[in-house]
Amino acid sequence: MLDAKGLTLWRGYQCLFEQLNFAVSAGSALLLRGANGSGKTTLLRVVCGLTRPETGEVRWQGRDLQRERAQLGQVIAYSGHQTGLKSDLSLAQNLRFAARLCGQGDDAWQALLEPLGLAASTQLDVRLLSAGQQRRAALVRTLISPAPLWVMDEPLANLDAAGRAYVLAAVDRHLADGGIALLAVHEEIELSAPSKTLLLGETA
Amino acid sequence: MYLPNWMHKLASPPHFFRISGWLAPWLLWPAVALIALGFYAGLVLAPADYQQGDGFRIIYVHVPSAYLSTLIYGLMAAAAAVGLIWRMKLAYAVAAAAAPIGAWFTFLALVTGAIWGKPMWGTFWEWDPRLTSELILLFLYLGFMSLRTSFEEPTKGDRAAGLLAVVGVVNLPIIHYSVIWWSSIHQGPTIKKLDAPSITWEMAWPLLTLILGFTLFFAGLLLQRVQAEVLERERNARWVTEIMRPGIEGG
Amino acid sequence: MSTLGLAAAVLRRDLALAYRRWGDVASPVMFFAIVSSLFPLALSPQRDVLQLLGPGVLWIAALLSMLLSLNALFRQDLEDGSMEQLAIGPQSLPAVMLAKAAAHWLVAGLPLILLAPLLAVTYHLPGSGVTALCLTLLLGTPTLSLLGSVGAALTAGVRQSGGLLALLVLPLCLPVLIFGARGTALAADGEVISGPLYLLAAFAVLAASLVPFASAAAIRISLD
Amino acid sequence: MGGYAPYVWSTFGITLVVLVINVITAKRRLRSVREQLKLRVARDARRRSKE
Repeated sequence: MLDAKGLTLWRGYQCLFEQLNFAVSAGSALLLRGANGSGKTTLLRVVCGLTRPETGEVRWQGRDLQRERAQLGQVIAYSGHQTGLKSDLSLAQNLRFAARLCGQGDDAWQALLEPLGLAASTQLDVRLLSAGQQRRAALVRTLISPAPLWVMDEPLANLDAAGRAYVLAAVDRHLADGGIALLAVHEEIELSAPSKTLLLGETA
Repeated sequence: MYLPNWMHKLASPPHFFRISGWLAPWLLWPAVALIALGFYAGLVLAPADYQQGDGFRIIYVHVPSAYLSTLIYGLMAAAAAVGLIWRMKLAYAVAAAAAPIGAWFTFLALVTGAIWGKPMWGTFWEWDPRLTSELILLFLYLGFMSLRTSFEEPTKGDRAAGLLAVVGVVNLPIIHYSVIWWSSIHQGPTIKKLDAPSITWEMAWPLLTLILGFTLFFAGLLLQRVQAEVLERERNARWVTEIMRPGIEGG
Repeated sequence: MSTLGLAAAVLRRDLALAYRRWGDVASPVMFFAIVSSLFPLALSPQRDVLQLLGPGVLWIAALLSMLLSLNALFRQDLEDGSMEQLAIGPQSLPAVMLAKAAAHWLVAGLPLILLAPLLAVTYHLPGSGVTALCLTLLLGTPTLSLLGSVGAALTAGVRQSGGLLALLVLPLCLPVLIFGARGTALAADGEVISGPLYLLAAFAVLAASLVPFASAAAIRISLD
Repeated sequence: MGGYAPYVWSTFGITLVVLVINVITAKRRLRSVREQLKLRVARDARRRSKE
């Protein structure tokens, strides 16, 4: 169960959100909608503990996510605008490092290469992959992570139809297993699991 | 982290803003009086030193500014630490306000120390351990101020510069004793250290007056600058828009 | 994942990165060589002048060449988002910072120590001076990497921060420079320098145990 | 004052100058922040009244 209380954050003179509260129960998703610059990405980063809100806190199972980060263990799998992959290293090296980071073996990511169409480019440097391939490679890190909370910033960006379908299916599977997803999206997406929408920007 | 109640009350920006508003003049005017008295006593009443003659009078401005330069850096680092631990915006405002004043007093200590060196050592700049430490302290101040202003988001600048101040204050004693060791291995037998000569009471009380005067001056100045920093950091807060509404000469 | 395992993984990844971008490894060493050869040209080729200036010049050149490579330490990690992933996880960020500083030392510090004897010869330093130079560099450069990692973490998000990084880091590195350079000079004059060496070792231990926490806090600020 | 007059007077002079500079910059800083905020609040009020 993820819940946030009284989140307030200003950027310069613009108030991104004030006394924002929300709660997401296990097995459901929260979709963040709003124009560009309305604070969607910032709110995701606040949930991940990267950005510090002026007031309020984010709680996981009732415990402060920021303060008890070490004790709570692997809670969040974040996929932001950046891929988080080293462009000078090969895809295999990057994914091996990511797997070891969340305590998984090599077989975890190798099994996903085929369905995501990355099998041929494992030895290529990430720098040489296309934007779509890099996006799918970043997705592998989220898929292999045991973290129950997925935080994804526009997960469907520059993916082809097959890619989108795969992502939505993966999110559905994750929610079906009792996980939680926090997605910042632009397009209309339909998930089989229950999902709420939080509109940012106008509520400021 | 539990905070005593009075600290919470004092730490609320609007409350502190009002207090510093009326307290600053009550610090500045006595400071000016004390400094005037100290200058007069130091220049006229205090007897000349048997060794350095009247040259020693420079300690009346050099010692207070050198003392303040270190005190202010310590206060700045403490305020930054409070800001980092309790995330108190007011503490960052105090650190940001203290830095320029501290830098000015360090500069003053350097200049007066150098001018004092002319009659003593024959050259304006002598790599005396104390003057060298002051010079390094000036770099630490400049580092703090330039780092703080190199971020667009003021809160980020505060936290980054605050961390630097805390790291700096831990390093300060190490730097100071390294400089003393460094100058001691060049020790010729006839070193003329920048020591205040053995000081009698007639010489001492003007110095103490000036130290108190300078400290009150700093305190009053700090409160004024903190007001500006608090306003800037609380610009979105309701109490700021209240007192800034046209027609209200508040605050 | 154990903290030690994490630090080892980050260190291995950074060394693989450094190996992949060989140019970045070479630049501090080349800078060290070039700057050290400027002084004889600018000052004088006489043996006694060079012997007097040698320790100080070589130490300053080493310090500046390490500073050179600090600028890019975290910039790439911030831009490609890999530091974000490390900051979000439950693992201890100070361990990651210690690994990053160790990687920087291996890439930018160790090569200088290997090159130092060669340059010391061009300054006609006696045997005792050369060994002292290598010893002080060996004990001093880790502290430079650690203190530098705090500066690099603080200025990672700032555009063109070269000058700013120097202003922040150099005052903190002065004790290391003082004991390193003066220690080498004293040894070149035949004196015993166990004192400065112990102090340099003490600085290294103090830095290794405290500084990673400061640079972890610094990188969290830059990530904000 | 013996031969030290120029040194002593110059140090006291510089000290006074620095103290005065500090007072002026502090006051000017506060005034400029206050004015900026007043402008801002006035502009917000005008914009809000137009909506």
